[in-house]
Amino acid sequence: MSDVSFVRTEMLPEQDPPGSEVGVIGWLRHNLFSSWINGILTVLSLFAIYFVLSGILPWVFQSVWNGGSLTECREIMTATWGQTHGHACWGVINERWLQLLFGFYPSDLYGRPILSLVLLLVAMTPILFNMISRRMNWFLLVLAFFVTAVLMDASIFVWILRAGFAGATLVIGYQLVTLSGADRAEQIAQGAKRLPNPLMFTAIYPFLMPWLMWGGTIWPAICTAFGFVIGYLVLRFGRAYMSELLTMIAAVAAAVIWWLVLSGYVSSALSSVLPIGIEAVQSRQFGGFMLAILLGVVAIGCSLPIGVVLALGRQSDLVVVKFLCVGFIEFIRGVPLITLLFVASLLLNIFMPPGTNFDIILRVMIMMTLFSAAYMAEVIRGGLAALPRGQYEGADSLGLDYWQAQRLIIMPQALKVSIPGIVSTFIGIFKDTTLVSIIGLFDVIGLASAIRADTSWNGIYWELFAFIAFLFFIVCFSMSRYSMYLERKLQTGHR
Amino acid sequence: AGTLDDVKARGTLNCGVTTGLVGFAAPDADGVWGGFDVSMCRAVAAAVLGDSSAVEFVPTTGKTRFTALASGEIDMLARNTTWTFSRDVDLKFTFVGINYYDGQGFMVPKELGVSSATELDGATVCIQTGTTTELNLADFFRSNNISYEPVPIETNAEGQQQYLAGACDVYTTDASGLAATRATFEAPGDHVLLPEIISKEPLGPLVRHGDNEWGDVVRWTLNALVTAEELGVTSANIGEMSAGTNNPEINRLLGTEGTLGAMLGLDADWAKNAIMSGGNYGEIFAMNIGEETPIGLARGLNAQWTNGGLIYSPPFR
Amino acid sequence: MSEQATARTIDRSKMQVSDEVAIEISNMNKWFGSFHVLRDINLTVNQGERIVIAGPSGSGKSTLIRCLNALEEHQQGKITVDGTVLSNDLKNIDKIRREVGMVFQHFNLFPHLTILENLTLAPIWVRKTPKKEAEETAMHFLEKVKIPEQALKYPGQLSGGQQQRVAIARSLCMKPRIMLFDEPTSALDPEMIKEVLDTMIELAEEGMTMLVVTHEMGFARQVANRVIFMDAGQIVEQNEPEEFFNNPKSERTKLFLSQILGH
Amino acid sequence: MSEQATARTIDRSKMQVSDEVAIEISNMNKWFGSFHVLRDINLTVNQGERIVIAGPSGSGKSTLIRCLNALEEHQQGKITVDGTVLSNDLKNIDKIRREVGMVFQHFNLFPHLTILENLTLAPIWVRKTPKKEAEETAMHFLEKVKIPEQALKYPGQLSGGQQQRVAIARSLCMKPRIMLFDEPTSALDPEMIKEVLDTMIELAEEGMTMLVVTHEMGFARQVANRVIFMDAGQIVEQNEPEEFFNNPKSERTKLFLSQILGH
Amino acid sequence: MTILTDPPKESFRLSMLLYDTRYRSATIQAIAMIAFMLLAAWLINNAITNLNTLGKPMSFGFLGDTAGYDINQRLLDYDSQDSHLRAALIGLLNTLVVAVLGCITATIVGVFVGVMRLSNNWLIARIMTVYVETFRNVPVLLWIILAMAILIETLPMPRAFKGDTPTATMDLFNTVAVTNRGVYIPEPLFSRSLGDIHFLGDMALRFDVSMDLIAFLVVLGLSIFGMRKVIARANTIQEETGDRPKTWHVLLGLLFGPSIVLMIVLGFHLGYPELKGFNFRGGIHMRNSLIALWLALSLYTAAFIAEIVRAGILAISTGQSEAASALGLRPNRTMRLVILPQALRVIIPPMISNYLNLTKNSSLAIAVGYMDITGTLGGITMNQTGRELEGVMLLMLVYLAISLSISGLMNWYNNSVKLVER
Ligand SMILES: Nc1ncnc2c1ncn2[C@@H]1O[C@H](COP(=O)(O)OP(=O)(O)OP(=O)(O)O)[C@@H](O)[C@H]1O
Ligand SMILES: Nc1ncnc2c1ncn2[C@@H]1O[C@H](COP(=O)(O)OP(=O)(O)OP(=O)(O)O)[C@@H](O)[C@H]1O
Ligand SMILES: [Mg+2]
Ligand SMILES: [Mg+2]
Repeated sequence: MSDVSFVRTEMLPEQDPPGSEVGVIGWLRHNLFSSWINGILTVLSLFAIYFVLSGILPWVFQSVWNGGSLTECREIMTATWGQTHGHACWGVINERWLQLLFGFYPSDLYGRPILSLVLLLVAMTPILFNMISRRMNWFLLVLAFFVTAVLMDASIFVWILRAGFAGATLVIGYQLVTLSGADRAEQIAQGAKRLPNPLMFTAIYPFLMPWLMWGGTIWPAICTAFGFVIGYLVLRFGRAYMSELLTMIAAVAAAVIWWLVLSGYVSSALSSVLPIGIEAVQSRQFGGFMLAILLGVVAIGCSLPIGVVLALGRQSDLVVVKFLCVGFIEFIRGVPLITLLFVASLLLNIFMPPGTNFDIILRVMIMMTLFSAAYMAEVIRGGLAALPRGQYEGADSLGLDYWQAQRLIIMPQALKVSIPGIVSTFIGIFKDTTLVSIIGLFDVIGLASAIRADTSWNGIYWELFAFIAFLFFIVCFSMSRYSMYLERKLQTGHR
Repeated sequence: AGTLDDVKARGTLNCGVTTGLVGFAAPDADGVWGGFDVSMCRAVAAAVLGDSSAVEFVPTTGKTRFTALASGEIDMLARNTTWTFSRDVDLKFTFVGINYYDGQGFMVPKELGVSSATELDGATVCIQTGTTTELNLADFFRSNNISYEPVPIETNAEGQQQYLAGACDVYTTDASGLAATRATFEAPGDHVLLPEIISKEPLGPLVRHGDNEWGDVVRWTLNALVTAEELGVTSANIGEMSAGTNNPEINRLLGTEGTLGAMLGLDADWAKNAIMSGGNYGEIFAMNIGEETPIGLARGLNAQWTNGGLIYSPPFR
Repeated sequence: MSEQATARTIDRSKMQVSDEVAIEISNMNKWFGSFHVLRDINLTVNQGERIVIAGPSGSGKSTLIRCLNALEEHQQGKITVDGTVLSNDLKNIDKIRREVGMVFQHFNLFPHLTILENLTLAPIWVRKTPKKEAEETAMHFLEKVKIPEQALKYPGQLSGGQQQRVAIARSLCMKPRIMLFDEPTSALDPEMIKEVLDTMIELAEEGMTMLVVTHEMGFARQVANRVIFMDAGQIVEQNEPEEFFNNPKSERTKLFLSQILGH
Repeated sequence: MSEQATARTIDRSKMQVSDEVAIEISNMNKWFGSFHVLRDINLTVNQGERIVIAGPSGSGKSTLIRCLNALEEHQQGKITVDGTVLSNDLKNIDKIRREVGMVFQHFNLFPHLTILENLTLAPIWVRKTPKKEAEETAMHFLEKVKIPEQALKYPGQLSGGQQQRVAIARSLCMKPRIMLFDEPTSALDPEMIKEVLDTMIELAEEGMTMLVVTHEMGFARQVANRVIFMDAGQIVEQNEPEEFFNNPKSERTKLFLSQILGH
Repeated sequence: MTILTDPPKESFRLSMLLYDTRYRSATIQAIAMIAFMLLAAWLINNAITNLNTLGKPMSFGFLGDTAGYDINQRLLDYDSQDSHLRAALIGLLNTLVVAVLGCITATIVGVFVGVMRLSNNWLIARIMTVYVETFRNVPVLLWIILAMAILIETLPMPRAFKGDTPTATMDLFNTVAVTNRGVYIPEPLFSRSLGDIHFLGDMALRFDVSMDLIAFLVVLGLSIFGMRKVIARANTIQEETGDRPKTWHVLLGLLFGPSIVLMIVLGFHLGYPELKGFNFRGGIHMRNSLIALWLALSLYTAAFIAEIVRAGILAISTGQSEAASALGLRPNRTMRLVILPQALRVIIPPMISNYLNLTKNSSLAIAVGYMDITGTLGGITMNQTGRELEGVMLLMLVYLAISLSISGLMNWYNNSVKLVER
C-alpha cells in the first residue's frame, strides 16, 4: 500500500459552476427541460396556457365598460368589433358593483359597514399578529376612528370628535415614531403606565359591530353587554358564598334571566328616555358581499365560545356530557349545510314559542353559527390535544380549579394553536354563505339573479359570475395564505 | 292583534315578492323594487299607511313563500302565485282576488316549425320548478300520450339562458312570463308562443286564513285599483276627482262620500292613496308589463270586463 | 447521575426537624387498572424533614409523590397531609394543594405568560392575594432563585435551569409548607443541574419540608435526612444517607447503588 | 464524540487490504446551485480499506459519500466504483447501487414492514433472490447483528440501536462489496452507540471495504486504516490514524481535533 | 403487615354532591341531562303547538300520495303517477350516482394534480398550483353554476346536428353525440337478454335487477378469482426462483376473455344514439345537469385531495426514498413498495372526509336542476305537499345515514392500518 498521507497546503478557492448549471440556461435545464419527457410536458403546458389565455384575455380586456343595459352594450360591441361574441360587457358591474358589495344597504350609510370591517381588522390585530405592540394597536384604532370622523358630515359634535381623534392619533403616533419599543419597555419597567390592553377593544367589538350594522339606539347593545357584566359579577363575588359549580350556574342563570326577561324592557325604556343612536337599518337591506362577510364573521365569532364548550365536553370524562356533545357535533357535520338552511328558512319558527318571529337573516345566522360551532369544536379539540399533559398538571398542582385552569392556562394556549384551523373554518363558512341564495337571500349570487331579472340586464351572465368569483378568490386566497403563514410560524416559533 | 294593527304599529308592510322576475318584481340599481306585483304591495302600503314606500320587500323562493306567509314573516304575498284549491283549503291561505289571469303556455324557436304543443313528442322542456307548472306539464303530456324530457330549473333567468342556448326545445311557464322573457331576447321574432294554454293560472295576492279584516283591506285595495280603471280614475286626474265628482261611486271610492275607509279601519282617502301610489290597475299594467314596455303584454284576458276581459271588481257601495 | 459536587458548604445545623407530623401515609395502595403500582406504603414525614426517594425506573416514585397532592387518586389507605385527610372531598384536595408545592421534571411553566405572571397566577386566583402584593412576593422569590431580571420574559426565552428555578419560585409563591420534587434535574444539562440543586439546598436550609425524587446522590448525601429506596411499588429500604450509601442492607439497594454510582 | 472504549480487543490482523481498487474518484467537483460543495476531490480506495471521514459540519462529508452511490449527482470529474464508471446511465447506477450498501444517520427503515420484510425487500425485488433464500440470508445477518428474535417485529417497536443494527443488516443482505456509513451513531444514546460500533467493527474484521463518516474517534483509531479530514468541500489532510491523531499537519486539522477531543 | 384500614366511613351529606369527586360528576351529568331534556321538551312542545295551529300535525302520510311530477333522470322505473316516496328513492339514487362518480373522478384528478405539483418541471408544478388555488378559493356553488353555463353555452345544440349542412357532427365514428343537453353514448344491448327480475312487486321501493348484469358480475367474479390464482402462482414462483414470470397477458385474457364470451352468448350489440325529432334517441343519455354537477364537484374536491396527496407524499421523508434507492430499488418500485403504502395511511383518512364533503355538497344539485334527493324530497315534494318538517327531517336522516356509514368505514380503515409502534 502506498503512503496515504496527504496534506493540502493551500485551500482551493470556490469556483463558479459550469455554465449549464446556472443562469437562465441552467434554470431552464433544471426546471423545464431536465429530461425529454419534461421537455414535451413543458411545451404542451405552454400550449395549454396560450389556449386558455387567448380565450379569456380578449374577452376581459376588449370589453365595454359604459353600457347602461345589455342592449346598449351589444350595440357598442357591434359598432366597435362588428360582433357581440368574445367581449365582456362590464357595464353591469360598473352600474351594480356597489349593490353587489353592499346589497340594499342605504348608500349614504356605506361608511358603517366599512368602518365595521376596518374595526374588525383592528380588533383582530392583537390576536392575529401578537408581535404588534399595544401602542401600534391603539394607533390603528384611533386612526380608524379619526378617518371615520373626517368622513362624517360635519357638526359641532363631529368637529369635537375629529379634534379628539386627531389629537390621540398624533400623540400615539409621535410616541411610536420617537420612542423605540425597547425604550418604552424600559419606561414600563420603571413604572410608567401601560396603555390598556388592546384586547379590551376586541371584547367591545362584538357589541359595537351589531350596533354599527343595524343602527338604532345604542341601548340594546349596551344592555346585551351588561348581561355579561352581570354574569361576571356573580362569578366574581358569588364564589365567596357558593361552590364553584353553583356560582357558574348562578352566573349563567343570572345573565340569561337578564337577557330574556329584563334587558328588553330596560333597553326600550332607556331608548325612549335617552334616544342616543344612529339611523336604523333593517336586516332585509343587508346583502351582497357584505352579507357573506357578515354571516361568516358572526358565525365564526359566535361559534367560538360554543365550539370551546363542545370541545371541552367532547374531551370530558362525563359520559352524558360527552355523549351529548359528540351527538351534536356528528349530527351537524353529517348533514349538508343546505338542509340546515332549510331549517332556518322553513322550520326554525316552528320550534320557537308561538308568535316569535325573528327575521330570516337572524335565523340564518343562528343556523350558520350552530354549523360552524361543530367544525370549530373539532378544530379546538385539535388544539387541546396539542397541549402537553404537564400544563394540566402544573395548573392542578398550583390549586387552580377546572374552570380557572381552562380559562387561564389551557384555552389561551389551545386557541392560539387553533388559529390556523379557525381561519380555514372561516374560509369554508365564508364560501358556504353563497348557499343562502338558495333560500332567497340576496347575497352576491342571489343578487346576480335579481340583477338578471332587471329588464336592462336580462341575459347577462359571465360578467356577473366572473366578478363574483374574482371577489371570493381575492378574499379566500389571501386568508388561506395567511393561515399557511401562521401554521409555519407556529411550527417553527418557540413556545 | 290583527295583521292590520300590526302593520300600522310597525309602520311598514312586509310584502313577499319573488327573488326577481322581469316586469313583476326586481330591484333596480338603487335597490328600489319595481314591477307589477310590487305595485300591488305599494298600493296596499299606501292604503294602510298612506306611504307607498313603507314596504319591506321580502324576496321569497317557491319553497319559502308559503312558510313565510304562514309564519307571519310577511303580511301578504304578491308573487304570481296560482290560486288553487289545495293552497286555499289545505295550506290555509286566503286569495283575495285575481290581479292577473294567466295560463301555462309554451315557447319554441320558430325554426323548429312546431305549431302545436301536441307536436312536441320527445322534446326537451325547460320548466321552472316550485310552481304548479311541473304538475300541469306532467298532466298535459300524459293526457296527450306523448313523451317529453323535463329540465327543471330554479329561476326564470336560468330558464331563459338554457332555452336560448338550445339546451331545451321548449320553455314552459305562465304565458305572461313567456312573453316577458321573449321580449328581452336579442331577436324576439325568432320565437313563437304556441296556441295551447294548458292550464288556468289565476294569479293574485294572498294572506293568511283567519284574519278577515286584513284580507278585506288587501282585497279591496285590489278592487279599488280595478274600479278606478273602470271609472276612469287615474293618477293624473285623481287630484281633481277627489275634490268631488258627480259620480257617487267615484266619490265613495275616493272617500269624499260615505265611510268606506272607516269600515275597513283605514283613513277615508285610503283608496286615493292606493291609486296615487302607482296609478289604477290599467296604469300599473301599462307601466310594468304593458305593450309600451319591453315586455309588451297585451291586455287580453286581463282587460276590463267592459272591454271583453275578465277583470271585474265588485261595486263600491 | 454522578455525584454532583456542590461548591457551597452546607449548613446542616439550620435544617431542623420538628416533631410535628407533616405527612402521614398509612397502608396506601394504588392500582393503574389491574397493575398494582404502589403496595402498602407506610411513611411518616415530620415537619422540616428532607427526604430523597430513589429507585429504578418504573418503581412508582413519581406515582407516590403525585398521590400526595392528589394528582393521582389512591384506592386504599389513608394519606394525611398537614392534618388534612386526603379524601374525595374537593375542599380537602384544594386545601392540600395550597399547602403542597410541586416541581416537575419538565418544569411545566405556562409558556403564554411572562415569568412574573406565572408566579402571580396562583396567588391571585387561588389565594386571592391582591395583585400588587402577589407581585412583590413573586419578585422576592425570583430574587431568591437569582433571576429577578428575567421577570418580564417568557419561559421560552429562558434556559432549562432558569426555567426550573422559576418553577420552584412559582411553587414557593403559594407559601407551601411542603415541597415535592419529581426528578427536578433530570431534564437539564450538567451545568444547569448545579444551579437548581443550589436553589434546593437553600430551601432545605430554611427548613422546608421536602420530598425529592432524584438520582443526584450527592444531593441526597448532603441534604437529605432520610433516603428511601423504592422498588416494584414498595419501600424497600429507608435510612439516613450515611448509612444508606455506606451500608445498604437490601440486595436490591446494593445492586441499584452499584449501577448508579459505578457508572 | 468521546473516545468510546470498545470492550473487545480488536484483531487488526484480519483486516487485510488488497491491491484491487474499489473506488476511484478523480477531480470530482460538485455544486449545489452556485454553491461549490465538493472541490477537486481525488481519492482512491482499495478493496478492504476502512476509511473514516471527519470534518466540521457542512464540510461536504455526507455529500461526498452520497455521490458515490449516485444519491447526489456530481457535475465534474470521474467516479469509478468497483470498475463501473458512474454516469447518467441508469444501468450503471443500478449496478453500482447493488455493489454499495449505505447506512444513514436516521436508519430509514421502512416502518410499514416487519424487520424481516425490511431485510428481504431488496434481495427479492432487486436481486431476484427466491424468497426462502432471501429470508435465510436475512436471518443470518440478523443473527450477526444479534437480534434474530426481533425478526417479526416492526421497526417502531425497536430501540434506536437495534434499528441501526437492522439497517446495517439490511444493507448486508444485498451482499455489497463496499459499505458507506453516514454518521451511523450520531442519533443514538451512548449505550446504543456501543452496540452499533461493535457491529461495524465485526464487519471490518471480515474485510469489508468501508467508508465511514463519523465523529467516533475511538472507532477511527482502532479500526480505520486511513483517516480523511475534510473542510470547506475539500480533502485537507489524509493519514493513517496514528499519525493523524498524534501528529496532525494542517492547522485546520489541529483545531478540529482539539475541539473534538478536548471536549 | 398491618390490616388495610379504609378511611372512616362518612355518612352521606348533601354537600357531597358538589364537593365529593365521587358524586360530583354524577351531579353535573344529571344537571346536563336535565337541561338537555328540558330544552328538547321545550322545542318539541313548541313544535307541536305550532303545527297544531297551522293545522298540519306531523304525519308521513304524504309519502304515499301521488307525486304528480316527472323526473328526467331515473335509474328505476318511475312516472308522475308514482308516490312521493318513490320519487324520493329515485332522488336518493341520483344523489348516490353523482356522489360515487364524483368521488372517483375527484380521486383520479386529485392524485394526478397532487403528484404533478411535486413535479420537478417548474411550469407544470405552477400550473397545478394555480389550479388548486383557483378551485379551492371560489365557492363550489359558483363552480356548479359556471360548469353548467359552460356546458350549455359552448356545446352545440341537437338542432345543430340537423339539416344538410350540420354545424356539428357526432364524435368517434358517429357513435357519441356531445350536445348542450348532455352526452349521448352507445348503450349495450343484448339480443338474447336474460330479462329482469322484479323485487318488491308493486311497492314504492320496488326495483328491478337485470339478469344480464348479474351474469356479468358472476363471470367477472370468476375472472378475478382466476386472476388471483395466477398472481398467487406468480408469487410462489417468485418466492421459489426469485424471478417473477410475466403474467400481464394471462391476466388481461382472464379479465376480458370470459366476459367477451358471455357478451357473444347474450348477443351483445351497441345501441347508437340517433337524431330523431327534437333529440337524440337511443344510447345512454348523460344529462348536462349530471355532468356539470359531477365536473364541478369533482374538480373542486380534487383541489383539496391534491393538497392531501401532496402533503401525504411529502410526509414520507426523503429518507425513505433515499434508503430505497440506496438498496437499488427503481423509482417505480420505490413508489409502489415503500412510498405509497406509507403515504396511503396519511392520505386516506382526510381523503374520506373529503368524499363526505363531496356527498354533502351534491345537495347543491338544485342549482342546476339535477334531481337528487334534495331536488325531489327536499324540493318539489316539499313544495307540493307543504310538509316541510317531515321533509327536512327525512332529508337530514338520509344524509346522516350516508355520512355515518362513510365515517364508519374510515374508522375501520384507520384502525386496520395503524403503524405498529412501541
Ligand atoms: N397513568 C398511568 N396509567 C397506567 N400506568 C401508569 C401510569 N402512570 C405510570 N404508570 C405505570 O406505573 C409504574 C410506576 O410509574 P412511575 O412513573 O411512578 O415510576 P417512576 O419510579 O417515577 O419511574 P421513572 O424513574 O422512570 O420516572 C410504571 O410501570 C408506569 O408504567
Ligand atoms: N440538497 C442540497 N441543496 C443545497 N445545499 C445542500 C444540499 N445538501 C447539502 N447542502 C449544503 O452542502 C454543504 C455540505 O453538506 P453536507 O451534508 O455534505 O455536510 P456534512 O459535512 O455532512 O455536515 P454534517 O456533519 O452536518 O452532516 C452544506 O453547506 C449544506 O448546507
Ligand atoms: Mg418518574
Ligand atoms: Mg452529514
